[in-house]
Amino acid sequence: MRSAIVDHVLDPTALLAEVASADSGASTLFVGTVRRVNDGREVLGIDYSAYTPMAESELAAVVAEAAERFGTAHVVVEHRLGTLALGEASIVIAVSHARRASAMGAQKYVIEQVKARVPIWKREHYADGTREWVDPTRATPAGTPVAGLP
Amino acid sequence: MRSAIVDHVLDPTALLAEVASADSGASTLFVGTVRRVNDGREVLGIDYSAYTPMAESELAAVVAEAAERFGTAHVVVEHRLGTLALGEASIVIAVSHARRASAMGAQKYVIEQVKARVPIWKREHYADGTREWVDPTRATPAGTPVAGLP
Amino acid sequence: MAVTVLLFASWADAFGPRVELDLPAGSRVQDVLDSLAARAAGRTLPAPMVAVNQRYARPETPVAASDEVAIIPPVAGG
Amino acid sequence: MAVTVLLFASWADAFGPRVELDLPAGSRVQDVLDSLAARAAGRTLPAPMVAVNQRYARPETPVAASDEVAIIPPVAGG
Repeated sequence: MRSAIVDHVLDPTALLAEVASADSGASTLFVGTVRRVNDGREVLGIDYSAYTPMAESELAAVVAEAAERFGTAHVVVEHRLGTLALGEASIVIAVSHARRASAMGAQKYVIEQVKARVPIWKREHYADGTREWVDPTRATPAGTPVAGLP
Repeated sequence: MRSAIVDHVLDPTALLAEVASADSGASTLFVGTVRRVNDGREVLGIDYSAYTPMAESELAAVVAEAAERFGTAHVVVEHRLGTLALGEASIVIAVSHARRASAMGAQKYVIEQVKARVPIWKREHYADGTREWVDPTRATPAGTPVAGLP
Repeated sequence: MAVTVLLFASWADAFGPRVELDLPAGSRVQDVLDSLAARAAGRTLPAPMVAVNQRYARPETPVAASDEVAIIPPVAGG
Repeated sequence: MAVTVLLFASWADAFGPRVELDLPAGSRVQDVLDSLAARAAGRTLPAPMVAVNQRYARPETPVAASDEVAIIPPVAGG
């Protein structure tokens, strides 16, 4: 297993090859990409930033947990930082396992945990020229802050 | 969306590129491969065969259902026939969707339906020199036929 | 009537890839299976599905001489 | 004691990437948050988590001068 926070273009094919094994019957790849529309606003690109040393240790912990829970050492994740254009990949998760259900389960575990706890942030650039930090905990439309300081 | 039954080596990277879209936030790839051990027996390779015209129409139906149920046109599947060596890919499923849960759901739907109803068969070649048709409906160990003619 | 039946996998090993059955007019899918069972001579084969014209059919589905009937043993794709 | 606090995303926009707080000995994570709130001057910012030495901490976790304390606004990786 392996995880990394990187600042270069991700290579899904290389990660898929990295988890390949003759003992695996299923390999899965998850690629998160910058999409054109979020919350109804047109997105031009995203800046990803991180609390890098903690992001690295949390991501490594997530991968180790997935490997333990689903019973495979073949789990590799890379998350990219920096400014990404439309369609570019921010995260690639590759898993292989003897059984497909476990490969898919490990993949889902990794992406859900990354989104819940790895300290990475994204600031979207909108077509109207504004930029905004994405807050997944905010249910209201973007641009309407609702949570005050504690 | 697209599906095909083919007799050449599959190219997961090409299928991943085929579903890429700036409107998708998540792309998933599922690759089924020949694994070394099945039911405790050492496998050297697998022959895949099909009732080809019906396999093509069932596979197309599965893809159309996944596209409809999960709301994305970006679903591509290829299944390979012929003799495959250890580690070679028998099926590749690529999906992209605005939302990751739907991409993963469509992927799971396709593989489960393929395994349930697309008329493709596999005969495993074992290290002991025997060959046997795989029967997923048989709960008992390989080599012990239990179902008689109707 | 003569009905052509396509067979696959273990069923093709047992009967060949193609069998001509002579069935009474008005026969159904179950009659196709019964006719093959009569030829099985003690062999054990996994219970199949049957497709008529490349669609899964039920035991009561009628079969005509012009139909493409296929014996589908348990599938194992993916 | 002087405690160095790292900030990120919207909190870094508001306070800068690094703030030195002067806190009484025996302070806890909640005291760090209260101290920052006192400086916020009416700004609205999303409620954060806090990490101490790169691990998520609770409001009652003690903070020492040598600790690396970080304000973690809602994460949005993936």
